Amino acid sequence: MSDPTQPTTGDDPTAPAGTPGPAGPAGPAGTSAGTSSGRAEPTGGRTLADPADEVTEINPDVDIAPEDIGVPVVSEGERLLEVDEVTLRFGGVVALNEVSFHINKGEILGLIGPNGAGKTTCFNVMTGVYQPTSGGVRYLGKPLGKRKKYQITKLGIARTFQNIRLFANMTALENVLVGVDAHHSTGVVSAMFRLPKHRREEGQGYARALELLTFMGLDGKADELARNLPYGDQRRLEIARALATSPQLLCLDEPAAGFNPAEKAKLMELIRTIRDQGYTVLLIEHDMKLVMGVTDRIVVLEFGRKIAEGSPAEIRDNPAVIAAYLGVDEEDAS
Amino acid sequence: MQNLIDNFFAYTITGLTIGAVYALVALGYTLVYGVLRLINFAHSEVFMYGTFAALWVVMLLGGRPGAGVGQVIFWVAMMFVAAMAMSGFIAVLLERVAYRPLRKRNAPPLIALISAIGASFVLAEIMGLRSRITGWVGLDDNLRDYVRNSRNNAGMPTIIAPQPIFTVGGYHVTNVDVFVIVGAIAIMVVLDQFVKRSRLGRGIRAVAMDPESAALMGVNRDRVIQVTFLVGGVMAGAAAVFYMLKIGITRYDAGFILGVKAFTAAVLGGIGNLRGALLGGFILGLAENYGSAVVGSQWKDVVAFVLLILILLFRPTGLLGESLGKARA
Amino acid sequence: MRSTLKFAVPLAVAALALGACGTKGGDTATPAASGGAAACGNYKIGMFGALTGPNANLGIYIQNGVNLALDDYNKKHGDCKVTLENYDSQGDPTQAPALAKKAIDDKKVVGIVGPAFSGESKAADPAFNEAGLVTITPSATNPKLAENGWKTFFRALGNDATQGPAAAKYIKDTVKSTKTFVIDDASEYGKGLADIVRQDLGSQVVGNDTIQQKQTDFSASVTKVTSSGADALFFGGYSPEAAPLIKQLRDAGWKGTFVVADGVKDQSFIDNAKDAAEGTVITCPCVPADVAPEFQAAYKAKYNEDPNTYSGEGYDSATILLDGIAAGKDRASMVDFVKAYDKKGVTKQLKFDAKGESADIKVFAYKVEGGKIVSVGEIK
Amino acid sequence: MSTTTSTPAARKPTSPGFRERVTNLPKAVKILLWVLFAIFLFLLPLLNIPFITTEGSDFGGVLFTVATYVLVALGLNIVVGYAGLLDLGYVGFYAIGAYTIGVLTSEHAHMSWVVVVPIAIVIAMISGIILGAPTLRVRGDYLAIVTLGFGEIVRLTLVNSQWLGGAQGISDIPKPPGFELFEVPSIDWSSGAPVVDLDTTSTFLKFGINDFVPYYWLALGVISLVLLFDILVKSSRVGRAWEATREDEDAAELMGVPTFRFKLLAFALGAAIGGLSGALFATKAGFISPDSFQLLLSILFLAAVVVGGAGNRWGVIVGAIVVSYFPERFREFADFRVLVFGLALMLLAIFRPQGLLPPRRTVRAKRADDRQAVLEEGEASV
Repeated sequence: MSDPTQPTTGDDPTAPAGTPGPAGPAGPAGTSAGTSSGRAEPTGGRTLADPADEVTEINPDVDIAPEDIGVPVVSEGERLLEVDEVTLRFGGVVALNEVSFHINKGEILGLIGPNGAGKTTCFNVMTGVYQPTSGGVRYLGKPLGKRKKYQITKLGIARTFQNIRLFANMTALENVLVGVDAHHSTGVVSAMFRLPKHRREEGQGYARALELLTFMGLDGKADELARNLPYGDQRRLEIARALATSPQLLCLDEPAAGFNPAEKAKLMELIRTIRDQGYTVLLIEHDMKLVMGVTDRIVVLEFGRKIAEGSPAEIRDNPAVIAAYLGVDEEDAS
Repeated sequence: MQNLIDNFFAYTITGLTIGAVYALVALGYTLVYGVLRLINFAHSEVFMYGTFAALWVVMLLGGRPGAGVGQVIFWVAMMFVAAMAMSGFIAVLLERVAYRPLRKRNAPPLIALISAIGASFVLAEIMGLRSRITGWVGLDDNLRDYVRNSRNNAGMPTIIAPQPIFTVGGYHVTNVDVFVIVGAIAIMVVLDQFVKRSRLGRGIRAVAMDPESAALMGVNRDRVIQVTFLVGGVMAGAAAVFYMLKIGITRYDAGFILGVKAFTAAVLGGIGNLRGALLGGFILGLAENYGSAVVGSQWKDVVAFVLLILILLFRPTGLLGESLGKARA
Repeated sequence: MRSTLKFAVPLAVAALALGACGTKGGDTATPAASGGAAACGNYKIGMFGALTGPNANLGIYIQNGVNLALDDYNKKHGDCKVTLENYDSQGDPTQAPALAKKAIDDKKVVGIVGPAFSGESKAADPAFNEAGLVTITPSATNPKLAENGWKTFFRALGNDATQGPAAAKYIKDTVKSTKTFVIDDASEYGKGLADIVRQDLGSQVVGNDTIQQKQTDFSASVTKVTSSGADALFFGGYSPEAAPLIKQLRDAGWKGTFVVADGVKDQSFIDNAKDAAEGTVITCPCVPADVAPEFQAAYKAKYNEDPNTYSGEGYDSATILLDGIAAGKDRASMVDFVKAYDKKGVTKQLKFDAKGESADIKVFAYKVEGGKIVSVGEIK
Repeated sequence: MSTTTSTPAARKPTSPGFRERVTNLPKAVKILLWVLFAIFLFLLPLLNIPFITTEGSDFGGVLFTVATYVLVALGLNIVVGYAGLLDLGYVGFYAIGAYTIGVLTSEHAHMSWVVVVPIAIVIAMISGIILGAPTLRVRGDYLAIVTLGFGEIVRLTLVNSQWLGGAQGISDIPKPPGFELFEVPSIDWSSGAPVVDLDTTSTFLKFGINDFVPYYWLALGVISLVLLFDILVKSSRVGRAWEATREDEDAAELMGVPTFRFKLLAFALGAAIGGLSGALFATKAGFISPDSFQLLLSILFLAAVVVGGAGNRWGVIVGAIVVSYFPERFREFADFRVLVFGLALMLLAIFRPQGLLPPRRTVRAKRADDRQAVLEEGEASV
């Protein structure tokens, strides 16, 4: 965000949860696609097209299973990641207060809560953007500690962003290639002399990236600049880019923001397919219907605290959740 | 080193005087950076035009050494009026010509910097070529003294003869020293209050904090930006007067290095932070003087830049932290 | 070697795809631009120095002198005039070599007045030397320039090595300073001169400092000078720094004698330092204007001001070259002509030693009195 | 900004432009065109084409200067255009390269030019790392001022260090070893039509004092090598990482790009190329002094990159030519050169902010298409 050449986007997704932007869909879903109200605007300031045109068929048959990146294999149901009593303070503001939960291998976990509850902040702690004031995150049983962001990505945690943060002036294919490159090591020398390593990695990388684009239904748009893509494609491209890093855990930050019901349905299908291909998914979402329909378990945050955890059915009936979330923000839950 | 210890107060007081000038110029950088997030590269020329305005008004009024107190006060007051008007005008002009068209096109900051560099060249060269430019319109004879030798120094008569007022640690503090340091601090206090209390000042802070929300709340961003440039320019004009009283000589390229130093001062104190600019200016002035005393004046600029790099390494947001909006000022 | 030409010519032609094209051989190096009288060579002399840009003042003073010499010559030789070709280096050594090449390629140019500064001299003089094109510099004073064995190098004034000792002598004998402070501006000229003065004054130097060019605030140097108790200050540098330096020193109450060299001998020093300049001693290996009243009158008539620094040297340098042209010399024979030259010029007896240095060097002392630079006689 | 790249809808209906027509030419024709262009560049200083050839200064010398600017712009483009790091002190590396040559071939040692040039590149690169390692962690805006400070520190150190020659600089830098293969004649236009002038020739490749054309040829060769390097590295993981970092540093980091390392790499490579250009400059000039490395030069270098179009290697080449050639071609403006230059910068920023030749993604997109086709073919055949 300090880069002078970076195009200015809306607000800063890494900002403390104390100052969130407006919520996702502002009105009844489906009436308008321009729900991002200038905040989660697609990169480049492109005007939104009619979302009905944008429903892209995905190709769930394409095999996009995570590549072997040398991460110890965890079997289904075991704990992949544990958030252990994480507290995060910004000056006087407590953004997260002793939050603990875990994610099992192979599940889809929902992380919900009203605005400013600390959901994105929680993501930021898990991906190394913030260091927790106290507590810690364990991944595959080992603490993440002070690992850098890119190291955590290499370990197998990938994410998307609440307000799309694609590399706007790069093509869709290149965006995904950057993700694939996470596990490559071609340097200047091998690039300069076109050494076998470069050729091997480039070849594999292109193949993998095209697979992912095909899976996401973006194969025809590989050479479009990211910022020229329709809004829905940009969201999908973000997911493709995250998948390209071959994560064990895929963290999706409001992937359905600004989608109409038809698109949301597609997205649910997509998330399930992704899980079926062997990924574990952590999903932040405002749309209760989406969350209830797709997740295996749900964790609810409010004011930086965890107030509930359980199956969708349990959460639906939890009085604390209803009071804190549904009661306040009923429209969003429609 | 021994020299520094022996003459510590002399180095300190003279360092503070030049530091006051840095501080006032630094304000312009800090204010503009606060609202626009860009380095107003041409601000140094805003300052330089102020020095010339101050010089010309003294020439016009026939300023000379050894005049009466009333006369001197009048001259100095006119210097302030002329320099502040000139610098303010140039700053607003700059915003209009070099920045506003870019803002309307949403150009990236790098382009704004290039435009500013271009504007800086144009402003400096117009001053450097003033004898030829005025030659075309045939004013050369009337203005000869004002434009002569335009690539060379232009000196001002000493209108306040430095007189020792009191002595600190062996150094005779002069009336000019006191006037510059106290004057600069007073102007800073006024500005601080302006930003804190006035409607326009609140607008500046609002835009600095969050341009979009400010726009939603009915703040006219263009107007605020214009006012910001104006205020920055006026401060540079004040700096120009102090500079002319202390140094007494200016030149068409006098702004450049001073501008770089002032920007350094702004970053030192925490860019976007008004009090930081004051602190940064004084610290830079002192550091340069102490450094010159120890390692020689030829390393003066090196001392300043090394200090800057060190500060950024260990305290990247400057001494007092950033942000016009959030900081106390 | 010639046979390889066949390879290049058709390609050049093809690339251009232009009509008529033939090869031109023979010995005429350049085409005759205009068919003048057979005897008249249509010769030019070059003026090499900063004519625009921040350092242009000095170059223009020299150019004024050169133009005056040309006027004199062309008045006498109306049927075969010599023209001036300007090579405006802006004082930048980076631009100098290409300009030198331009001058060398123009076979009509038989001699150069310049290069004006030492830096550009170092960059351009090797080329002039190789091409055998005479240069007479009216202003570059670095002693080392004459040490390179350049056959075409001539200097129409004394170098820093003659001026430095004179300045030191003046400080000792006339100013009668016992505690002298020496400041230089780290420039080739300023530091070179100041180092000689430091050496000659020896233990009498009570302090040293070096400033930067373009610096305006000298508070640290002022503190050093005042606290050292020096009764005289020698500054090796140019007027843009000398003016604010002495002004700030006087403002701080320093009462000693300010001694500078020819780099400050410039009316702008007085215009800018104003009263603070009074009493400043300036040494210069240049003859006072009153020694050559005719030149002074002619200069004033043409330019409406008194001759400035190095105007006289510019006039003299050009005159030597013009005398050579009058004597029928061309570029090749000009070197020997200049080497053997021995005539009285407006600044001194014009005669060069084996290295190309002026054989007759006099250093004069000047003083700022009543806002004017007045001569106080030769330093002997 | 978004006007620079054509949307798919806009791309299709337009008739093929010059660029498309060129890219669609048969490969053999393209190669032929390139060869002709290379020969043209090679002969340019000797063709003496009217109007293009500079009147006020030697054209060969001017072309050499233009070539150094092109080289510098290519290096700075890696830093500013690809990695998005604003460097206002690039002249520092240029100076370090030049002084390495000066110190090792003349001032303190008399090593061979062939050996010293690589040393100059390495030293410039190391200084880039030394400067970059602490400062690339600070925010981008600050980097500008830190690098500006660095440029000044280098220059002032040169002025004040006697070991490095001080203000006097270093003279008598030896000429590089050459060989004499053939002579190339020049063209004389004084009669109104081109005539081959057999007497004014330049020898390939003899480095003399009074003929700058061989130095221009040397620079031309170096430029093509650097261009090749640039093309190869840019179209690899390294280039993508730079661009990603420029576009969104945090997002890049979260996609597994060690952004700091890549920024440092860009800085080091940029510094190395800057050092190389400085080395060439010192070789041709034979004399260097701190005067040749003024801060203004950094600004001109940056202007070259931005004027041409940061991020597009062909664009920055055009920018470098504009910035270095026009002031020489229009010497008659003399005193007004800087003023006109400043005005041009402002107008350019306002009316063509992407630069003269903004980065074009369409060509790259086309290439990616081909690659995809090849891949699909490969799959089908298996």
